[in-house]
Amino acid sequence: MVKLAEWRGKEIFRRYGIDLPRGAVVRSPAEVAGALTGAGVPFPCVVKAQVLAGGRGKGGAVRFATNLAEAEDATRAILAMEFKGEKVREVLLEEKLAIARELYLSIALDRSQRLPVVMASAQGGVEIESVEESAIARVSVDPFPGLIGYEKRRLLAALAVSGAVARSVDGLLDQVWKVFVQEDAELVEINPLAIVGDRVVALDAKVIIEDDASFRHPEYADIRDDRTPLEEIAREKEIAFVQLDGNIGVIANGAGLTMATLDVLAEFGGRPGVFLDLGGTDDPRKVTEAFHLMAQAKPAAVFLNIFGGVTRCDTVARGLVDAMQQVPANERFPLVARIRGNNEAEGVAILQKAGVTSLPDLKESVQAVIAAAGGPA
Amino acid sequence: MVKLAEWRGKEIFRRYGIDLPRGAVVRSPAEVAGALTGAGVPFPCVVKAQVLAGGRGKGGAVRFATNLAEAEDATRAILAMEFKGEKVREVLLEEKLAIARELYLSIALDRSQRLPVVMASAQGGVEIESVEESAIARVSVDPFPGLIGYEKRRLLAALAVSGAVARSVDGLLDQVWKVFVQEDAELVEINPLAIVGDRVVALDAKVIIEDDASFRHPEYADIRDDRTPLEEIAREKEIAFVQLDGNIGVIANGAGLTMATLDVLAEFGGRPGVFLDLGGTDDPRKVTEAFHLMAQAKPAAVFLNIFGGVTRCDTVARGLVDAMQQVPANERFPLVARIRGNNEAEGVAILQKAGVTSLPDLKESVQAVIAAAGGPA
Amino acid sequence: MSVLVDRDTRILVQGITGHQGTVHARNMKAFGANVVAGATPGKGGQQVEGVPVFDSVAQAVKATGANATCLFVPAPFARDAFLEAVDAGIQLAVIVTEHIPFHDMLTMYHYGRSKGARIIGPNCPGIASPGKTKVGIIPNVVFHPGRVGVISRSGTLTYEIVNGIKERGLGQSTCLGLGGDPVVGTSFVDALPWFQDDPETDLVVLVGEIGGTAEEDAAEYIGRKFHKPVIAYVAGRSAPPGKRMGHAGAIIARGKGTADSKLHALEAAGAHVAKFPYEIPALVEQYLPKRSAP
Amino acid sequence: MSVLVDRDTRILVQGITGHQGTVHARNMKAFGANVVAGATPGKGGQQVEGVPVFDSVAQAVKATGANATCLFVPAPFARDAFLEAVDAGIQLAVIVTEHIPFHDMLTMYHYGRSKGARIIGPNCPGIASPGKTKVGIIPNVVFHPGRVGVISRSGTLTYEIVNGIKERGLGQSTCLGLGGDPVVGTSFVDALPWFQDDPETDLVVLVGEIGGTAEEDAAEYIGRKFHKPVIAYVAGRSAPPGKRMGHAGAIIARGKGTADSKLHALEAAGAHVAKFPYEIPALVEQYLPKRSAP
Repeated sequence: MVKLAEWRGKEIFRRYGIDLPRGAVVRSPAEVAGALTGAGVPFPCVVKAQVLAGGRGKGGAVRFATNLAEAEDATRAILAMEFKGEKVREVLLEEKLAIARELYLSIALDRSQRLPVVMASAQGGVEIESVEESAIARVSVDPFPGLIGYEKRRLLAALAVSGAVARSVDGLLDQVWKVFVQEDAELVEINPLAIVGDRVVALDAKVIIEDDASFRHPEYADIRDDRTPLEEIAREKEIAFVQLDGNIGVIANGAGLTMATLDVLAEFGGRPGVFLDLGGTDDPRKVTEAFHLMAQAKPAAVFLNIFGGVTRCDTVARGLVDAMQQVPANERFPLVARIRGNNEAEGVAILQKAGVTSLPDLKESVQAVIAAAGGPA
Repeated sequence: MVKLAEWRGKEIFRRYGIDLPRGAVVRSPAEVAGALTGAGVPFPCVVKAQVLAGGRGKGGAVRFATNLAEAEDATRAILAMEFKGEKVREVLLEEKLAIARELYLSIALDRSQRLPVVMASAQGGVEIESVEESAIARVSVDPFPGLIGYEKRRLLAALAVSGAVARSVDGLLDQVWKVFVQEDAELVEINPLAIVGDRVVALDAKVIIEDDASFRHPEYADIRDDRTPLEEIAREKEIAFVQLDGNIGVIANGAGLTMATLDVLAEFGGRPGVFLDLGGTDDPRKVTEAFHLMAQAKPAAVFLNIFGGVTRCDTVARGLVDAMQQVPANERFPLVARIRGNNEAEGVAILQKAGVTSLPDLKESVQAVIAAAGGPA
Repeated sequence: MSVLVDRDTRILVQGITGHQGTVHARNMKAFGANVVAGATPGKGGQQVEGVPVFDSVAQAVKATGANATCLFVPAPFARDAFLEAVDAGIQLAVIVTEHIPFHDMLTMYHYGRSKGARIIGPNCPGIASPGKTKVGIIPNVVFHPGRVGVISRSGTLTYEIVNGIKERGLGQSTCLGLGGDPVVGTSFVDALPWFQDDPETDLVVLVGEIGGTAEEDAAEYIGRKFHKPVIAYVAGRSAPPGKRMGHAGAIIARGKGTADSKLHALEAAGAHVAKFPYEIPALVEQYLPKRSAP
Repeated sequence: MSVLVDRDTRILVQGITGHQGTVHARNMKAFGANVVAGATPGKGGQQVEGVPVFDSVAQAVKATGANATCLFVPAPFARDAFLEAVDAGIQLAVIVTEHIPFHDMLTMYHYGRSKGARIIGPNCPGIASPGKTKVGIIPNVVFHPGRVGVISRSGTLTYEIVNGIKERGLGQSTCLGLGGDPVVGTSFVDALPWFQDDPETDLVVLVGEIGGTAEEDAAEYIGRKFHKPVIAYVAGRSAPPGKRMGHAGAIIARGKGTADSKLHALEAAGAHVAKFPYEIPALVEQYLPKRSAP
């Protein structure tokens, strides 16, 4: 999942011909004057923190400036912010338009129907979750032939637009649809979508590109604004990695088993911290790498829960023992293992020899790791 | 049907990333030096007449030049040509590449299957009609999902390419498919498609854009290289118009009736000249315009064969009489009419009053117009 | 039931508020057809020729139970109008509109097929069954109920031929105009089985044209599977070759597509071939199976 | 016949020459599955695990009569490999490949559906019927023939649960792993009717996960139409919300998609809900209808 910052989303929108406010990105107050002139942005202008979290308006991460000095000050102030834990690295400066109405528009995937769904509401500019169901139009679109006339007319009716504005929105719908399909997006959201005279202008842009489609989109390869450094390493090694705020590390294989382990852990008062999913791998090197990642997250204790189906228990055990030996003494942590399935006996024996007990029962092993981490919360 | 000259086809190819020889178009010998330098075309180079007819190589419309003087001379000579009745207005100058093999590739419509069909042959550079059936691979492509892996592999096998060249052709196939679909083409043909090292280069480009899709392609609106002036006027007035080499003009309504009329005319020794199909119109103005067009083609006699179905015979008759009165005395021609169907009696009466006899029988009326034009050939 | 449509076919007219749509809605009603609704975006609530107009096909279907549509929508919007009808559950569309890009027709044909919807046309006169119903624009005056089926790629020429049959004192069961565009929703091969199975048809007149291989395909089918007499005519025997398609078109056909190829194939398959349209009525009379009066 | 596949299912392995393809072709054969062919472009003529390899699916189908395929093709090529199989007439595809873009899966799902082809997966363990056949990668060791059907969105967790059922002395009729991707070819709602109709299944274990509304949809179906006992488990009850999807994803669900929502829906529909995976075997034993020995 590649979440794009607003300015990157708008760069894509521009390529597809979507109408945008004039604007420019800066990374320091010194760039403001040149950027405003270069992009032809008049005053008053809007100064927006380029962070991924929502609620920028209320959080002081969107400001207004009526002259250059104010724009520079606002840029400086915003670049100094940490917004919901995110450091602000870029600021978007944009012209302030005379907005008649604010609308909502998005395209996402409807998993149940296996179809993209276009959502539109005349109530834009607020969080869509707060808009009542009946005020949102949903149109499911067959990928062949794509978004067509009557579907667009239903959306236009929901947006309560007509005449020249409706013609603008009609064109916009085609453009947004193309963005969704051609950029392999998971989500394209414009909120607010502003009516400005006869124009419809994307005031914000929220675009999420699907990770799995990255082989078609090398252009997004180095965008990883929303990952922690450990998450980034995990991604490169193809290990699913989630950081939570507890103190127990979990290494498991498969998303379902990982989640089930988390459920049991929580039930008995454990606080899960880092979560690693090895997937269906057979590769002892991956086990080793996962263990190293885990060590860097400094857990109070670690639970290894592996069901060897495609994976072999002995291979996993060997990788684990290797990895343990490479961790410096001062970084060691208590380890509880549960290793079952394919070649189980061999795996258990290998662990035993290295001083790690493998318990067959999930409940018992979870209780053991919680105790090792200092007891239930 | 908009047939594009080679250089226009190649302009499209360039937009889709298809590999082409370096080249430039000139309209006078004086432009040659600048064009060659500007496009970076080295010597020896190829000088090609930009005409729509085939067989340019054999017909002396493609020449070679080893220095600037030769290139200018060849350009001058070609611009002075009339090639198969077509005046040469543009000349394409291109680098001469070291060709390893010449292939054939095209995409057209297979009407029976209602599917685009990609055709490929390892025997390129000759007229595809002269290549035996078994040496041509045909792959029908579903518009959804478009040209896919195994279909391309069948084409690569037919082209007998492998390794790096196959990878180049694979990419080319995607590009040519996009041209066909996105440009609303009736035909995209590359012959020869040359292997030059690991590259595959389109040495020629034959692109025909579908007329009916012109509302999506205003960019082709003013390309009408292949129409006579009368054909151009007919097109603007939405009258189907075909110029043949006989002396009898025919005005009919509907393609089938028009062709059937031609068949009967030919059977009895008439030589059809201009052919106008009014289509399903009701509009007396269109009849008038058709008559004027016909007058400009100076036929020995004219046969009007109308079956009034959706069209009303009296309306057609009135338009015809109006039109006749506007033709100057010295441009008049003998007219035989057959006007049947909807409101037939009224139509016949109107014609009678204006001195035109309407015969109900097709055979008799055809024989009458042949006699009026000077008898059978 | 006659071929494809019958008295109880409930017809929607898409584009009814345009000139052509209005005229032909009136003509269809005059023929006895059950025109139940019109659809034009933004014109919902109006009445045209006594027929209620809706903004969308879905609304029209819901309110009137329309189960066939006749399109007079301008070419740039025809694709979407047809897809709307399919998505609203309509399974039969007669597309009168001409100049629809064939790339659009490819989408329409294959999408429609995946949803079980049948297209007649585009650029076609439609279908008429005298005494029962008509979807399209075939002139009312040329018909007389009878037992001759007509399948044609032409428009006006069909009217002329149908009229000729009527003037001979014979009548038609169903007349089907397929349209002459490069991509048609229904070809001879699609339609022949319906006439084969239609107990009201005793003989079929097949009116072809040069270009494509639809007549050759039809001949192949007739030779193998069609058991009623066929009178065939192919227009364009004397037309100059290659006026329309380039090389690639020519090699798809490879010797097919000419009038000679079509006529020989049809003759070899057992069809009775007319050299000129005016010969058709006599051939129909000659080969139409004699029945005792009912 | 068991659900979807049986002893005489003739299995093609696409990507058999890769490591995963080779290993699992061997395992499938060891399970008793009828693996008849492999396909890898450019590798035609080889043998892998005694199975002949073809360059194209069409060749494989022609030579061996393969009627199901198991895909181990890398994600960037999976779409085209599946479409090739559909065009070659194959009607059942188990897609093991993970990381297929969901836009590709949309194409695959809808194209497949228009041609009558069923997908299991992607990113799924496949289907296994102990004593009969297996298409996919579910470990052979966890199975024992019996009368418990298993439908699961998970991989490893399923093996754990199936193994637990076996250790309780019970066996499985068919085990079906749907995969947990955003777009799956077969959902609970698609699969439940097959188990309903399967005379060899007496009880179904349904293993769900948070996210999407597949479990809610399943509950709706179970409440209305499913007449065998259901044991349900949903993983991810304690997972932090919103780690995967943005706002638009959240509002498609609107309060659905959480473990609570799923568990409540399933319970309300009459399913017996397990709080933890290790509770499942006991529940299965409790609710499995007793039969007299055959």
